[in-house]
Amino acid sequence: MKAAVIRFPGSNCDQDCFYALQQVFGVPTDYVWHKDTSLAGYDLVILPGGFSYGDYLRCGAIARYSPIMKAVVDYANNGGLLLGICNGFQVLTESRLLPGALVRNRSLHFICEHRGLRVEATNNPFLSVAKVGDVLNIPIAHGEGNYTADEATLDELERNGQVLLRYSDLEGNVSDATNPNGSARNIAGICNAARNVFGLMPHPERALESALGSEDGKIIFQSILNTLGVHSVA
Amino acid sequence: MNSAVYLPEDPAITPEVIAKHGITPEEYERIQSILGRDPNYTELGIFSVMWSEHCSYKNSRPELRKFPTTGPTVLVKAGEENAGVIDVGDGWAVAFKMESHNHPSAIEPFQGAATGVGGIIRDIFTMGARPVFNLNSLRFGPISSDKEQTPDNVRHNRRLFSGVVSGIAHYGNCIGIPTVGGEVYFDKSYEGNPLVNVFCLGVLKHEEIARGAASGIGNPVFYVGAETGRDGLAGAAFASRELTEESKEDRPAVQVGDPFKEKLLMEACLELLQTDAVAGIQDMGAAGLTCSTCETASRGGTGVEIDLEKVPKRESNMTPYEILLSESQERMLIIVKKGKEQIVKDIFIKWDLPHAEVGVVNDDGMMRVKVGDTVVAEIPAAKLADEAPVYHREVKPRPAQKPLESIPCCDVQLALRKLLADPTIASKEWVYRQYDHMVRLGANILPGSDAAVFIVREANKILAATSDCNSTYCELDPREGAKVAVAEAARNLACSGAVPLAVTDNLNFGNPHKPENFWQLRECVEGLAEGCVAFNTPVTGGNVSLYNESPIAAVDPTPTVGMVGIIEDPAHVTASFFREEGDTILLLGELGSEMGGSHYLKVLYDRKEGLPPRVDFAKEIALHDTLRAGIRQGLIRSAHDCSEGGLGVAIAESCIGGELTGAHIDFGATGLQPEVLLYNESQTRVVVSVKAENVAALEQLASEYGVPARVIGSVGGDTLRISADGKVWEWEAAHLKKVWSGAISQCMLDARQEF
Amino acid sequence: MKARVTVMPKKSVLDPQGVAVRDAVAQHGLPEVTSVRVGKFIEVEINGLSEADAEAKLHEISRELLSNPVIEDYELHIER
Amino acid sequence: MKARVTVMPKKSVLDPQGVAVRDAVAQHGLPEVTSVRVGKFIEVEINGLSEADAEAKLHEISRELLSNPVIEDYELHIER
Ligand SMILES: Nc1ncnc2c1ncn2[C@@H]1O[C@H](COP(=O)(O)OP(=O)(O)O)[C@@H](O)[C@H]1O
Ligand SMILES: [Mg+2]
Repeated sequence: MKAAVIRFPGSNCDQDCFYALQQVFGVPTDYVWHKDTSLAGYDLVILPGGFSYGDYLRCGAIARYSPIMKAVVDYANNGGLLLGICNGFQVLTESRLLPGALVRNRSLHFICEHRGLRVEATNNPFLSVAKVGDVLNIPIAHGEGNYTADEATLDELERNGQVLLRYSDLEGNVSDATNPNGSARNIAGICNAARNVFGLMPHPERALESALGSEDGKIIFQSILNTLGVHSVA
Repeated sequence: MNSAVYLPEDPAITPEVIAKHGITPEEYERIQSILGRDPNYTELGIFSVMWSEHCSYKNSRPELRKFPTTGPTVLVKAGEENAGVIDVGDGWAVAFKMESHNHPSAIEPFQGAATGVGGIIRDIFTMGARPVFNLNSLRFGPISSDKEQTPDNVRHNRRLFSGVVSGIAHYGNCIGIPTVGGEVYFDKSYEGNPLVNVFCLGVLKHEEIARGAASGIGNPVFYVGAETGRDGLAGAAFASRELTEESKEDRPAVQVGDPFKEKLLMEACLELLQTDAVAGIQDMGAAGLTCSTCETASRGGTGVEIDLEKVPKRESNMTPYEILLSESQERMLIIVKKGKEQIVKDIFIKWDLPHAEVGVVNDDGMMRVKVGDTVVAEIPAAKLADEAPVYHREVKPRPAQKPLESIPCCDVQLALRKLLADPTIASKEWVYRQYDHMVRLGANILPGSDAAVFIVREANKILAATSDCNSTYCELDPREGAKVAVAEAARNLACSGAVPLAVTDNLNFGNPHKPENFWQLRECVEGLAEGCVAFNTPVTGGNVSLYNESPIAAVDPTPTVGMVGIIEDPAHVTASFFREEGDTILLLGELGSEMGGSHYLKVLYDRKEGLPPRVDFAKEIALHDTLRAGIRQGLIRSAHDCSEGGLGVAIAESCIGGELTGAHIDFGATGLQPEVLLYNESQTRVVVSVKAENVAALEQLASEYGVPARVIGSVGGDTLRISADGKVWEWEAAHLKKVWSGAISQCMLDARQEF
Repeated sequence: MKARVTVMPKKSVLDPQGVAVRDAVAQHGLPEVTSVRVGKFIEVEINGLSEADAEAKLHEISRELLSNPVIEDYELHIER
Repeated sequence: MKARVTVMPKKSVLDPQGVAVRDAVAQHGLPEVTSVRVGKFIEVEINGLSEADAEAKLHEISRELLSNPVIEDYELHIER
């Protein structure tokens, strides 16, 4: 298999995602420049975190119109596995590949810390090796991760099992106190109806070894690799 | 050749104009003799910034020569280039440096701090190093108030604090360089004149070291990065004056940072440096285009000629004076090898960055500035860059502090809570939670421990870094205080399992024309130098910031020390928090008794007095060697040094800083007044925890190094319980944690936020 | 030619900045404040395009780029 | 009573957001754009205060809270 990490100007978790795939999981990985126009031959595409175009205007708003995004949309519409992390999630909502939007944290502060995430659904390629109710310890680092959508959209997401992760404590309790940023219904990550596009604010690539405080991010990468039928080394 | 024109639209050079540029009559004569004529207005401006303290170190240079700067690991020495470079083994090296942005932050905290971060990052990637982490050392006036009504000054301090932290977060987070550690102090002396010192470390291979010299006659000179505007006109000169009420008025346009542009610039420059197209590279920091052209020419022993018509500009009708002195951010000067211009253009086009060929390296030693065919400035580059006047300022010692006569008694129980709730001691989570400290997958020990520990992936090295300075001690005895700053930094590294490598420093002092201020500077420099020799940590560079005065007085002398060390084995990485119930707690070092300059006196009695603690370097080194040996042998599970608030605070922090736990401590009979026992700040002491079965081995090890070691208790329970001399005190651990972790956010609830 | 685009959070959408600013304003001696909403004000200058052409184009850009219709509304004013 | 406060970066001060948006607008089919500046638009609703009292107070709040006078200018409009 082959993976692609898209580099927008201002992406800054691109190297971390590359390291995760190539070094930790042994997956052949390419950087794909935002001015490129093709994603032919890739089995997994990651939109990494960072501040694409400085996050000016709105996070992800300008990146949405990068030349590569047409290829990203086609790739997703053809069922390709697409993972948007943090700023990548924001690009996905701005591109309407995922519903809703991400607005300022209710504290107005950037927040960087480890967080509990309760697994809400596993019938998807991104959490297939987890169990519903499992709690993943994965860090967040964002200023605008406050997920918002209208009630009808939220209800539909819930009904379809598209809410994949919710902010919780490490025991799996979900409440306002475990909500770091004000996200509607504590939502930390969602997928599309076809279940091939996953956006999440937390950074699984930062939770791949105990020296960094957690290995729980492996669950997500491992699920993806299993789905693709790859037996990785990690 | 003496041909620079006098532009009719320029103001005439009168004594007032000269004085307004901060140039003394003697300095003016020196300018005349260098030029062999009167300078024109543009040239006067050039001299004024190049000969400001900020660029020339004219007041501090003789003092800086006292620092040790050499050693087997030093690849690039202090002062040689934009930052020093230190060997870390296997062909890898690190470049690091600290820089201040005090005055800009006083005027506009958010942008002032942000552009400070941008500046130090440019210094590092200019060396060819990829920046991998940042630290910051911040000082403000008090942010807590007991009264119902928050006084205006406290409100203002909070606003500065909040703005500075947001600014650092804004820039560092956006560019994707983790901010992994630092320090924050609150003290009245910083009211109106906060200190914002920022540190950046980058990594590179030995052969990748880039130079800032304009070498190769005929090589083209490129300008890359942001367009030039009228930003921060003559900011270097501004930084070299006292802050007054008027300085708010005569402020030039505040520089606004664009971390997005800097990210692109950094990637483009690092990509370019991987080619062989670059002969020299220099960032445009203070004094912008002026400083970068004459410094590169001076280092290369060449001249540089540039045409201002070709400089990318943001605003129209800018005069040569304005273009040359502008401090617009995110710009670099690159000397390109002739024939390789296309490589440069291709890379900057790829990254969508402005770039222009603006000049050429020549052999006549002149910095020549033209507008089209008209020469608007022509100055011998080496003389401008290196022959700034040097002043040996008058010094006048301040009367020595008297030893304290007695220590007031208090409610010991309450005192610990008050100390933990003091913003200087309290958890800095409110701060570092706003910084992305995890990007680049390096944060091995998260902020909150004694030193930051960072895995540098590209080099497969583990580094530890810390910044320290107890300025209260420096105020009471600048020499001893500076020695403590170095010792504390080295101790923080040792606690983490690291061997110190080198130091960068930031000297923050008041107006050097006041002999007492200059005495403080000299004493601190000599103290730092002594410490750096003792710990074998050469000074690789730093920054001097003078004129830090509020309307009332100079800031407390603050020689901030940034120290970097290396940890050989991942298994040696050690944090400062207790880890497991049942572990035995030992104190390495004496019980101590020095209360001068202590936080106890400051927080509880508002007294800043007495003789600060003395450090004995031989004992200190023995302690660090014991710590490292104990860590290597797998004996020590946590190590936390005693600093502000003494043993009481150190033990409490070890309980509440990580996984919450209690501890039972019994000092037995000490004969000390309880306040002294718990809150004295004698140096050279560390609280460690070990598995019960390893106690004897550690005691044996300590005795080999001649370090006192005493078992003082064990980890566990819900309370911190301390007994000594027949008395017992007990605190609920969870409550202490609440007090300590919530103190700063409590103060900041009603602070104005950036939105 | 000059155009001004105001982009405001939709009434139905949470506006964390607005809430924070309202609280700050109330604290700052104006307790009578009932609501604050914070949006963007964007000034665009254009050269060498007929007003009619520009207007259509600007509506498109306001809708597709300058605002996010999921959470925001925009208003366009062209200065004549 | 309703007030609108427009807060814009001062002309002489760099507006990096404006530059980024200008480039994006140019790419988005409007190459004729020459400049963009991005500021804030703040709508404040107030209840039970005389207009005269509110106006003075609003000026103070605009200056001290809603804008940063070092780098921004504000304009206040009160809706009558
Ligand atoms: N401005 C800051 N930015 C990031 N981390 C900080 C900052 N200030 C303090 N910290 C972190 O908080 C912890 C405690 O700092 P400090 O009290 O200065 O420690 P010490 O007394 O051991 O030097 C350290 O890990 C430090 O890195
Ligand atoms: Mg310490």
